[in-house]
Amino acid sequence: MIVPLLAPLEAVLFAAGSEGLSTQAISEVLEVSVDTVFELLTRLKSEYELREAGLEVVELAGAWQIVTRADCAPYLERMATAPSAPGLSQAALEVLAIVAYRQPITRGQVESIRGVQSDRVLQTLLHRQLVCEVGRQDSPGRPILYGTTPYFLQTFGLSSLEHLPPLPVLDETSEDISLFDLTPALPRD
Amino acid sequence: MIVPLLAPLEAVLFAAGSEGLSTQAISEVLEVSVDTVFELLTRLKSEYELREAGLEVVELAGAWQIVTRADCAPYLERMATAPSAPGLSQAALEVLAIVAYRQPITRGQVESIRGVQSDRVLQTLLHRQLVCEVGRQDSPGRPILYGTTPYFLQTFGLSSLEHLPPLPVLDETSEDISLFDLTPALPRD
Amino acid sequence: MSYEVSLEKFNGPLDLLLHLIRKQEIDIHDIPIALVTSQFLNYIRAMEELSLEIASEFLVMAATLLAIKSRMLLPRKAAAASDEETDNIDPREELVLQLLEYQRCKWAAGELKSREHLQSLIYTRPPLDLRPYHRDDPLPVEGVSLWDMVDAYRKLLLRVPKEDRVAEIKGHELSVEDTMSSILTRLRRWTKATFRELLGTVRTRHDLVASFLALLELVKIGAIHCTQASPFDDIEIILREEYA
Repeated sequence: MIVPLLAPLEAVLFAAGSEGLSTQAISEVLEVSVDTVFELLTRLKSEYELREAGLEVVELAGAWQIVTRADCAPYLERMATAPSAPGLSQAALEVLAIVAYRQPITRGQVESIRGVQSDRVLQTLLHRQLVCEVGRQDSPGRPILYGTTPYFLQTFGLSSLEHLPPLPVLDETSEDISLFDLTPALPRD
Repeated sequence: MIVPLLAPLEAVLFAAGSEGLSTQAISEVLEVSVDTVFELLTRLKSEYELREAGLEVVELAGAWQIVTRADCAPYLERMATAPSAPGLSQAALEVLAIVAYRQPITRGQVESIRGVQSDRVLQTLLHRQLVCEVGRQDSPGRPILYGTTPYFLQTFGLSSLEHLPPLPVLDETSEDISLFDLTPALPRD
Repeated sequence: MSYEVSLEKFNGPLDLLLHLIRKQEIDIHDIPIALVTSQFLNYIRAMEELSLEIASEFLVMAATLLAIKSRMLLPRKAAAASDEETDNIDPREELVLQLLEYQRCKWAAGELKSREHLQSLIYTRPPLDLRPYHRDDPLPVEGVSLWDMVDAYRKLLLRVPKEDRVAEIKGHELSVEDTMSSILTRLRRWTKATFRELLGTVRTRHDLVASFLALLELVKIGAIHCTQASPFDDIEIILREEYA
């Protein structure tokens, strides 16, 4: 019964482009229940996989969108005219990681984990809209609390904060496992 | 032999957006002959038709592109008229301010000021008719120049662009030089 | 942030310590503090010889290491007698915890880096222009004023890193006329302001002169009047009602 809606789903996802559509929005446009939307999305996803398309259906920051498949990147690089945004420095990635896992967090707390001043790096992350102010801490001086943005989720291919890879356990007692050997096995989606 | 190139073809057509790609351009990106490109395009076209996709591959004004299929139009209409939030997001206000004060301006310039991609926000503003295309910049790629619309002036109660409030002055309390605390040398321009 | 350049890959003293520990294949829970301390100090000395600026955080860490080292030398009992709470607590414990925590942070940073790379291989396209599907008048914009837009711009400027910002405001020279209207605009919002509030944010000689002339001009046309409680006190500038 839902099959006739696969084509419209594809069309509206295509139209939404990089903006994507939330499950809720899709259900309103297609006039079907959210459950049906999930069913449709699952179908469309697997159809794309089956026919080994150059595109795939993904959920980024809570919005569904159609994107190109990673293995087509070499071709796309050839036609890309806009230089991609410069990557983040090691320091920026560190601060971002702390904010991502510990949000909401103050600059002072970030600095105490890193052991160095981090205001400049934080400023860069604010400018690149990976991080934003989310409030004030109820403590002397009412320092600003920082959190990550939806753009952060998009940039790192996450559908939500719950999909951040779990941190390795801080186990002080076990001496046999050297934490240095904790090579980050890439989590798969 | 050509089948492995179908996915890359789909990906590049998708990413090229509504500008599309000429047969020649595709042949350069995929590094195959123009004849092969035609063969590939024919295949992709018929594949889309066969699976009754919501999209189709068409040639418009010498450029190949992927578009939504005509019979999905009712859904797109619903999407277009879906009541969007009556206000404007912070990001939208920011882009609008940049366009208002810096017009005519390209998307790239907006993005370099903001430090983040702004295509969707710009699309929202276009859609809400606060911003419009005002021409093309005479530079490589001839990027679109944007400006504000009469509807923008009307919305914000301005009789003309000259009545935009003067640009806000940066007030940094921390590191800024207050002219009143200055030692003889005034800051230089 | 000169140390970020001068210390190359080390993003601070914890990073350097981790590097030293890793290089020696030392158990992080049982750091030979004397060895690590001397290596850490050697590193700082080498930097001094290269006339590189050493960030204060590195010096603080050096002091911390020396403090831990000296506490390790104290007999346990003596330490326990001096302070009950530190009984049996390894003086290195706090540092170890900090290192472990920082190590997790580095792990997460690496994780983000690889995800960033994966994501950079994925391309999207801008949303379709849906205007052709939408024949009605634009939806009215509600609850947003011109000032919200100007405020958004101000926040943007604050967010832009300083080095970029110079270009942002450069070449923006105010005329006396513009400045008059900007002062009036501000006074319409505040009714009155002090001289310092009005001119405190002026950054260039040109703008300062323009602002001062604008104030004089506004007094002359009777848009504002100025009061001063006592000599050298801040001057208060008040908008006349006719101009509100």
